[in-house]
Amino acid sequence: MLDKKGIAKRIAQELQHNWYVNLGIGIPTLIANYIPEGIDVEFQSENGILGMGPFPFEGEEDADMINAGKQTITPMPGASIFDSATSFAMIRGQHIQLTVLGAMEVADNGDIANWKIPGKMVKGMGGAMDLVASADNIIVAMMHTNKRGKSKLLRQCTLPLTGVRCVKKVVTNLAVLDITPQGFKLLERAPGVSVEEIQNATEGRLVVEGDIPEMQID
Amino acid sequence: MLDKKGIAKRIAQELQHNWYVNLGIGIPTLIANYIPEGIDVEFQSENGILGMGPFPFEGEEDADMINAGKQTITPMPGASIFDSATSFAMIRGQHIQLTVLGAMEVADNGDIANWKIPGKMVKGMGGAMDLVASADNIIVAMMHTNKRGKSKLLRQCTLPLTGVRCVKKVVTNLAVLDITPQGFKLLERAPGVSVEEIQNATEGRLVVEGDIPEMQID
Amino acid sequence: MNKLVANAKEATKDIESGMTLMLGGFGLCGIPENCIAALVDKGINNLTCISNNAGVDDFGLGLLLQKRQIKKMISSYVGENDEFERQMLSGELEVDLIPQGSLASRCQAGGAGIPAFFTPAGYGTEVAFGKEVRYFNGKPHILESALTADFAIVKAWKGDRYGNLIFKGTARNFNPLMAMAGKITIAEVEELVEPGELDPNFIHTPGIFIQRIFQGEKYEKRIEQRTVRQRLT
Amino acid sequence: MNKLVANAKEATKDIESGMTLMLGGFGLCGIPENCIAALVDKGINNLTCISNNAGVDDFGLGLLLQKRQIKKMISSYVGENDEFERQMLSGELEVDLIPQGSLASRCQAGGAGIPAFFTPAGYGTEVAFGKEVRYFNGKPHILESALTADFAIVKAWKGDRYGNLIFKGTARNFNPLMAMAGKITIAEVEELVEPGELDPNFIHTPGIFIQRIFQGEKYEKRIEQRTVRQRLT
Repeated sequence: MLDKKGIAKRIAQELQHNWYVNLGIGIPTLIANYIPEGIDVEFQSENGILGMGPFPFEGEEDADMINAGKQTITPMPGASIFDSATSFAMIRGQHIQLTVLGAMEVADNGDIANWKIPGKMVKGMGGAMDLVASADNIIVAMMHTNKRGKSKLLRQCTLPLTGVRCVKKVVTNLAVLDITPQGFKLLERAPGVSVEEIQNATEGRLVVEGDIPEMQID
Repeated sequence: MLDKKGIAKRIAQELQHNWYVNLGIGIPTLIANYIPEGIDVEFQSENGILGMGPFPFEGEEDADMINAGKQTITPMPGASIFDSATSFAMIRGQHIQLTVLGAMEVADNGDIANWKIPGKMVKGMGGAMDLVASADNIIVAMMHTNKRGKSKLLRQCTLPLTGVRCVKKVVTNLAVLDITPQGFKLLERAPGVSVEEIQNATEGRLVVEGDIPEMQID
Repeated sequence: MNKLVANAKEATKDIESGMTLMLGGFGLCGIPENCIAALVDKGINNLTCISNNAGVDDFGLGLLLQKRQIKKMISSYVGENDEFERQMLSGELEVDLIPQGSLASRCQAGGAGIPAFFTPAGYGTEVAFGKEVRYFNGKPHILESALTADFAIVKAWKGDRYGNLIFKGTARNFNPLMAMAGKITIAEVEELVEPGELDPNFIHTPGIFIQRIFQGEKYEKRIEQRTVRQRLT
Repeated sequence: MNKLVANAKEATKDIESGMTLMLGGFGLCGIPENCIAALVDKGINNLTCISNNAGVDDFGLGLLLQKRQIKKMISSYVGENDEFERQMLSGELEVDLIPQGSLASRCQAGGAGIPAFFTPAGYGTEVAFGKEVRYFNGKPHILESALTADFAIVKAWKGDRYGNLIFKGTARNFNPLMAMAGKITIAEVEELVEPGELDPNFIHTPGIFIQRIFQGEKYEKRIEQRTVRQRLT
């Protein structure tokens, strides 16, 4: 079974050279720490920066240089800054090659719910709806089950949707799965996790074909 | 009767302090030479500059600094440069207080035709359709009749339209006229021009109420 | 073209209760601190505020929320604010949540004379309720309308009295978009410069969009999430 | 993020007959001279060219027109070109004339994933034929669709190998908009600089929109209307 770092490491393996990438808050943010050698990617933050770099050294924080999580950051050499409409032009116009975000629920048709729990305080969708409606390549990074042990990979989402039929791949603490017309297709098992455990933790349709390899993570 | 300079001088009297103004090619361009004292205006050129100044001194022409007529110009202190979408955001979003352009025909309901003569080479509308569809305050600067002596102030335009019900005022070599629901309302006569001459040269409905003063032009 | 006013008080003098305001900023980054303080002092209320976020409890729009001056928020994300949560859950505060990109584009459209446009964002979600759906290239889109405001209030780094503005870093965010969409737009700047000092080629907001400008008295520029890394020693 | 190619020939190597191209520039100002020359050399034809203007007889897109390489022009203004006139009147050349602001916004929309928007420009004219009309605030608007291209070709002043660009003066015009709307966008620049040399705060076109970049061999930068004033002596 993977921890959050492990999920981030596994998704980092999906990165391809010269990709522009938008990472959501939470697990996705960790991916920036595990970029494979020889792979050159640039991170976009939807408040308006491309070429987002690491956190500043202590004492060098700049209130005018933050990411979409409102964290102080630094720009990389070659970075560019722009207004929020241009930022979402990049997103909506499909100039970003990969979007990774968290979710509360994913359905086996690619629907995603990650912004609202009825009856609870609603913080808002931020840029998530624009991101999921636009991106060609969306990976969801999340735990396979919620805190009460209930599957987050469902036949149908129960929470208000963020987007429909948009998720392409899900990486959880248990598995890597593609969204296919037949449902979640199991591609890889987390180290030490059996197919049966994944089946038990998946409420949506699960396609298991042949031998399912174990993820290769250092 | 006014010459082209005179028309420009008369329209210059319409300028108000702190207005942003877009001047079309031809007579309108001349208006910049007659800005009344104490009146501060800024000229926009739709290819992408605000704060357009005079032509450069000989030898100082810059191929990268032109107006919408493709003429070499200079920027005034405080000028700004932007892309063509931002330029038309200014126009469409009604941030420009006055648009002056030429016309082939104006109808007494405010319709204007100034871009196309069927059967002849069509050069295109450029920014004219955006300008007339958007501006709240459009003045047409033109001769009252065409080269064959035919009125250009009509009951209905005969040429393909550039915009509908948009012109607010017409200044010609003979008269100043407002567009009203009743047609062209005669406001002023050019020096030495009689009401009758204006009536004879106007095919569209012409409203003449009371004494019509002569324009005051130096 | 002199748009200079003395201070935030003069700039906001005719903002009245019940009006719709746009306020630039993302989180606490690039918010018009001085104008917000002036609005708190004025004590007007029933405001509709269009702003990506709603500040924190004791800063930014949170200051207006504390004094119940806001009737309705139009935002994309409103976490980080307990008073906001209380007012929202109790029904005192109306909240209209909009996808962030749609919010940005709707402000830009409002300033650009584009009354409506199609976007894929929000299709199939509650954001699409009551909105026209149309397919383009086989993909569903919803029709979103432009946003405008009685006053837009933005904060820039430098500006001149013509209203030309430049922003610093990611404090740009919604500011240039909202600057276009106000019937009257107020710009507060950290540093007022002479016309001609800003290079015409690198002005972020041309002065035509600005009606009033002043240099803010002081800027706290509070950091919401101070994240740092360790120096290797 | 190295998008550097050797020259115009390499940058345009996979542009084929029958493709749709966007070309930046207004008149002869800010046009991609080196790429146009390369397209003439390639001898491909049946091109659809989206460009505000069509050059003059012996420069700019006029060079492609002379060799009958263009099947269709999508422009707002096409005067100043006798060969263009001849081909258009003889029916050899298709011409789609679009209001200049709609052309700019349609390119921007194409790059921004906005498939269609309403604009007042052209309502009641032949530009509106066949287009949906809708009233907003009592004013009629027509629905215009986004434009995209197989290749967009733009010309900038300075750029780095990441594709970040800055433009000089009014040579900016359509270039940043078309840069967003190409499936592949080629940028030719007067001066190639190292990443980091351009201030992130003042980049006109972020590199994400650019797929190939090179420094042009030479620039004639011809002036179409040389207008000057006399020095007072």
